[in-house]
Amino acid sequence: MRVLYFALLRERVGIPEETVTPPADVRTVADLVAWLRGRSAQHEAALADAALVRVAVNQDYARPDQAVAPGDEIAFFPPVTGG
Amino acid sequence: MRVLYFALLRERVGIPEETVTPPADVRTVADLVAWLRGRSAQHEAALADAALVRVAVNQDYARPDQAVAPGDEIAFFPPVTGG
Amino acid sequence: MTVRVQREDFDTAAELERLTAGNTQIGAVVTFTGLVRDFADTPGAQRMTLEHYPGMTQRQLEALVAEALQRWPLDGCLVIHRFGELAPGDRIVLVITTSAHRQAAYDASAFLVDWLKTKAPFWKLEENGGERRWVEAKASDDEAAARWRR
Amino acid sequence: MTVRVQREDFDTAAELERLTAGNTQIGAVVTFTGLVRDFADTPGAQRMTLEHYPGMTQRQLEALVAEALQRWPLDGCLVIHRFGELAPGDRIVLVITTSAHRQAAYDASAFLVDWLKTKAPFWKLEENGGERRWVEAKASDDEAAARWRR
Repeated sequence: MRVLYFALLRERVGIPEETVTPPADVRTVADLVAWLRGRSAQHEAALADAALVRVAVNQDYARPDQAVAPGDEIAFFPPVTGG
Repeated sequence: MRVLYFALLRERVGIPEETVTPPADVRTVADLVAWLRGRSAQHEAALADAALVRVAVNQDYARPDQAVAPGDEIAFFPPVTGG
Repeated sequence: MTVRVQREDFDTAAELERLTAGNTQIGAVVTFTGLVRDFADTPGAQRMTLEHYPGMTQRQLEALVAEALQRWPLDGCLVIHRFGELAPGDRIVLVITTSAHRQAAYDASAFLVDWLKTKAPFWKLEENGGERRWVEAKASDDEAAARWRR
Repeated sequence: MTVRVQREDFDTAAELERLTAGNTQIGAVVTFTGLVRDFADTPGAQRMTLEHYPGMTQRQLEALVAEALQRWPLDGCLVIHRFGELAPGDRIVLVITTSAHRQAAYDASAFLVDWLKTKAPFWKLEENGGERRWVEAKASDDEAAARWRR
């Protein structure tokens, strides 16, 4: 599973992306967030405030209950500010 | 008093403009229209249908009860179709 | 804050550049370009002549721009309207509004276009060989303009 | 029906020409140009970097264009969004919509701009010497987008 971080979240985690293999009971976006937050203080700082975290699964916006699978590309980023 | 005609109204009257000196009891736009309609069958054909006639006094839209004076520029034209 | 009524075509890019150069407060630029469509009222017509009332067109368009500037926080506003002979596909009108706020630029632009269609004294004559036809005003244009009344 | 996400500036006049050439059904062309404003969040900042999520920006913008085409009778639709380093006054986004009907062109344009501001994954970083600041999302942008929900 490829995990990407953008903007402020990338800076907080300290890396732009990582490949992770979460345990089998990580089935949803919410499960993955909880599991990633346990990986380091940096991950915790980046992902703790749900209001400031948007999630995309395979480049589409995803809700917490959406399923995640091993081949997925999961991205975490702050609310967008383009345009 | 200078009277201008545009577009279909100009074609119906047959002239683009004329200088007229209506009698003293022609005090408003409505008076002027009534007086002009009596000048010729062409004027009558051009001005008879009020729904198809717009009036401007000195280049501003005018209502029937608006006063007209000797030095004025009065224009008659159909509903506009620019843009 | 410019109004031009002219026979010649206009250069949209040059007008955009002029209206935005050196101003870094502008966040939004809305440009409306009106083109001559195939002539609905006279199918097959190849030529259209736009007659106007010279002094009054300028005056009415300036009044509309003044009202737009009063109603919305605009940094700049330009209206160019052509007259004379035009063919399908030709540019006929250009309205540019600039503002720090995009909704102001959009609303002022739509207001100007809706109102110039019902207030600016222009008349379209479509010609197809011997056939001539004055385009009729559309009730939908009056309705579009009416929504800006207050 | 084009979406481009690019580092380079764009040529508005050339894009307008491309979108309207040879089509005489188009009556209205609405062009939105977004410019970089003076940096409100970091006064005095001279530089801004627009980060993005490459594959997803393209995908999200294409989805928005597809929705606009479904909701309004458009003849053409173009969205160009830049990324990378930008300075105040620089062009950042271009949206062009063309239609036989001006209200469709206006509405589709505003819809696209409102939604791309809340959906397209771009993030603005303002820099002023040593100071760096990620621009915060605005609630007003969410509200602007929400009015198109149905």
